[in-house]
Amino acid sequence: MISLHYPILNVVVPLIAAPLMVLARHGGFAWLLATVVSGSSLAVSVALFAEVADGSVISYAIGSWAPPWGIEYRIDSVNGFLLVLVSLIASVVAVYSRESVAAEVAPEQHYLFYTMYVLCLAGLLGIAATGDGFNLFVFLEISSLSSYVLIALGRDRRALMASYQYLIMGTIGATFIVIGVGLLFLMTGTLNLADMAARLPGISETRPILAALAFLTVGICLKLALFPLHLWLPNAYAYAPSAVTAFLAATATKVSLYVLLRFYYSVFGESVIFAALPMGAILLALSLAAVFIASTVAIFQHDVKRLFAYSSVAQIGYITLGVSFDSLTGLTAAIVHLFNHALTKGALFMLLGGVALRLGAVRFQDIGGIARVMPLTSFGIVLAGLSLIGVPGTVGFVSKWYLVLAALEAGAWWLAVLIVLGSLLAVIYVWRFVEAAYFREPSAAVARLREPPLSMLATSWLMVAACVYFGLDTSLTIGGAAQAAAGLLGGGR
Amino acid sequence: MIAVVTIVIARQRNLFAVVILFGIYSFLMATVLVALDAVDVAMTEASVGAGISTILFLSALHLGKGIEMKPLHKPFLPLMVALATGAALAYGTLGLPAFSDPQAPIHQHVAKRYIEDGARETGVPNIVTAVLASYRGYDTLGEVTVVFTAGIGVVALLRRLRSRKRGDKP
Amino acid sequence: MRNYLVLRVVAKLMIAFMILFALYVQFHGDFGPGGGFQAGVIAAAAIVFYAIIFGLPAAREVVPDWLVESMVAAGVLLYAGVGFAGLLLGGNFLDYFVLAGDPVDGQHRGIFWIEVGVLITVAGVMLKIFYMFAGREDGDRG
Amino acid sequence: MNVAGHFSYWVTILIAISGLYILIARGNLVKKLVGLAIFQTSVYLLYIAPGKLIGGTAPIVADRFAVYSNPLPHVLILTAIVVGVATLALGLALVVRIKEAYGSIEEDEILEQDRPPFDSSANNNVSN
Repeated sequence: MISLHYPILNVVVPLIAAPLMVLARHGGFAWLLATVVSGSSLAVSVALFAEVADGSVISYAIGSWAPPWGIEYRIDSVNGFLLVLVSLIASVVAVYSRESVAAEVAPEQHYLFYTMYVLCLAGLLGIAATGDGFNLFVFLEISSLSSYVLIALGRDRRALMASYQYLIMGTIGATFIVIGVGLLFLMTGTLNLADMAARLPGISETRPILAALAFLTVGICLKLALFPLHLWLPNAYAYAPSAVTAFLAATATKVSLYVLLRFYYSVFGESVIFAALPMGAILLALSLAAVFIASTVAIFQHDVKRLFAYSSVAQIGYITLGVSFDSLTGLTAAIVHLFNHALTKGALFMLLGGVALRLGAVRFQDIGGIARVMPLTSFGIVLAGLSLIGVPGTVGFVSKWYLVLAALEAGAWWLAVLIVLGSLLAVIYVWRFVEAAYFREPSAAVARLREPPLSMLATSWLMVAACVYFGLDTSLTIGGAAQAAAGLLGGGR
Repeated sequence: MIAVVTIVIARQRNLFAVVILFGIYSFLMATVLVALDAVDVAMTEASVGAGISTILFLSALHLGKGIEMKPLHKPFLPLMVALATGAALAYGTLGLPAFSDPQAPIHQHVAKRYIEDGARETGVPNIVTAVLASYRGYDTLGEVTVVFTAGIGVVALLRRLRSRKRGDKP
Repeated sequence: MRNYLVLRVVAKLMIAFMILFALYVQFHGDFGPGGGFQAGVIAAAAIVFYAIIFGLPAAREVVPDWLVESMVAAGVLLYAGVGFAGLLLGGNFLDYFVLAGDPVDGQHRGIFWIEVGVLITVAGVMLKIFYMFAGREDGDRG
Repeated sequence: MNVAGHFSYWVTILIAISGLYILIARGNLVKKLVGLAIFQTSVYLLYIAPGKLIGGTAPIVADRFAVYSNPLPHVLILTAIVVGVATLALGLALVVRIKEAYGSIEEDEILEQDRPPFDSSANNNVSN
């Protein structure tokens, strides 16, 4: 019986964990609760995904008001996949965060940190699960507000400015999304996304709808940090506490991407986006710009965390590149890369968090020779770096392979070449780490270091292992992504 | 009137005046909302915009210089961005149904049931309350959570500072 | 400002009325404009008013920090609790129909309690934010 | 295209433009937040104005009235206002902390302070 209520429990359980933490005011308890709650969300998400993996749809009417009058949770193969991803990362990072947060956040703030952490999780899961346009905005704000706070809890004072900039950009983005949803609402009279989609044909090329599309695209792209709108991301990632960087890098932008896909394919419909408008070409241009410019900027960074933050902007470019093909293969590639990049970046930032824990900073000038004293951490970073490049045997290869396939399918061999060239830039920035870690003499400060605590190392390596495992056994990820892509293209809603 | 105040805010560099003007702006907005029959919203806007926001701004201003520096960068690019947004909005809104058109989709679809059956189904004559608390009650739970997040977030941001002051400052 | 007798007496009266007005807005929300959020703001404003007249420490004695922080959490819990009550009684989450024998009564009951939840959290948060900001200013002055 | 019938939208657009302009063009962190708040209020009008029916009354059911303005936008905007003020509170708390850490609430001064000797990419311009 209770399985009927999984869609809502998935979101509400982390949500009520937050006030409980505030009442308890105890850091250790809060950590335990955060871990348990993330784990339970993972279990529920897996159960949900198992149910919808065959292409069926679960609809849950909150308050027993039938949609479109009430708010509906709607799980299909696309967001089922995403729910698993988000809760998986959340669980791993929750275990990881204990030592990391203990070192980076003042003790009396621990319970506040975990309160924000579960709220952010609840927000992200809520965005993924909801079938209502305005409810999406509300949960977007829950996750955004909590992530602003999480970022501002970083040790460096620049974290404050980074958080402020993210707040401004994020709120502009959210307001744009509200304007977009509002225009859709004014034209259709409904807020339910599925209902909206049913009422759009016939008016889909009127001016308000096109304007709504523009506002939604810009707003969501601000949130997902697509190239010209990415300015908030590098600082936010670089100065946030390590656990936060790992969590947000692996989930927040991915959820925004899902929102983009949801609006594009499930609400507006393929034909409006790609046939009536040159969205494909725009996305293509921006994606390529993201890949090349952000990768190049990454190469010149002094701080390893910032380097990989810029690399995130570039990798987001690959994902949107997959979307821009508007083909089954392209969309599959995008969704696979969404999953794979989450694993890779999660692993990377978790390992860097280990370095930061021991060393205090991760600037290139400080980490010379670190491989001698932290061999496991360094090797993990190299493996994850290989995945960023797309070396066979890692998840990165799988997604690049599908991207190249999609490019060739579209008859654009030059794009395939560009994708490979983009990977070469990744070789350069990953090499910078290898050079510093393996080929420099350790300084006195570095020589005294040890590996990070077991809980951090083990969870980080779990992610690295996942990067390799899913690189070798692709049945699960490709299968899930292909199902999701087919669902989107088939007008899943 | 609102437009005039907005433009004055944009030109004014004394932050104190800006904040007070913002309060006035909120009150004007509230009157407009009453004229548009949105009494619940007007009440909230008056208490939030003119009340809470102004108090918050004033508390924050206590620390600042009060006078804004002349902006260093050229205002050309921001103006273009703002105008582009406005143009997109204008483009979109021109296709919308005209003001007070009872045939517009928003009056015909979901809202119709709220007005016709809301009071009977929920036993609450104020339909805004009925929709807010029942039909879309989950949004309101989300809204309360947002408020909660902000409250705890402010605690997290401002409390830490005190412990720092006492202890480990270099 | 602490020595003006008239001010203090009037203020006390005013505060009583403000709390009363908050309750009116809260419970009249079914029939006229108003509801948990507005009532929460007004109730918080009453305490803020008290703090301005009698000083922040006095207000903190009347409504201590731990109480405010608990209020912040309790409201959300109450709201979600109503949701879970619907769940336990065999409905969906936030299902008010099952809260009482008659569906309309159930709706009434549900709306009443969630509005109380909103009131508690909003009043708590507004007060907490005021305390945090005002507390800092005091610190600055010495 | 009925221009007069869209008067409320013109006001909305004007507010949106000025809000966004204040938000982006100004370097003062507090003023940016004022701009943000104004930008958000434009959305309130965008939602609520079309819900008005001339001759209608506030959506509180009573026997005397037959036509009511649309309640749904009101509900949405109530939520939006609350979210807006929550964001504002958080933003101001950040400003207070920034002021503490940097001694300034001007964006340019703050970015200037952080530039040397750390790194030079605060504005995404790679200078080395």
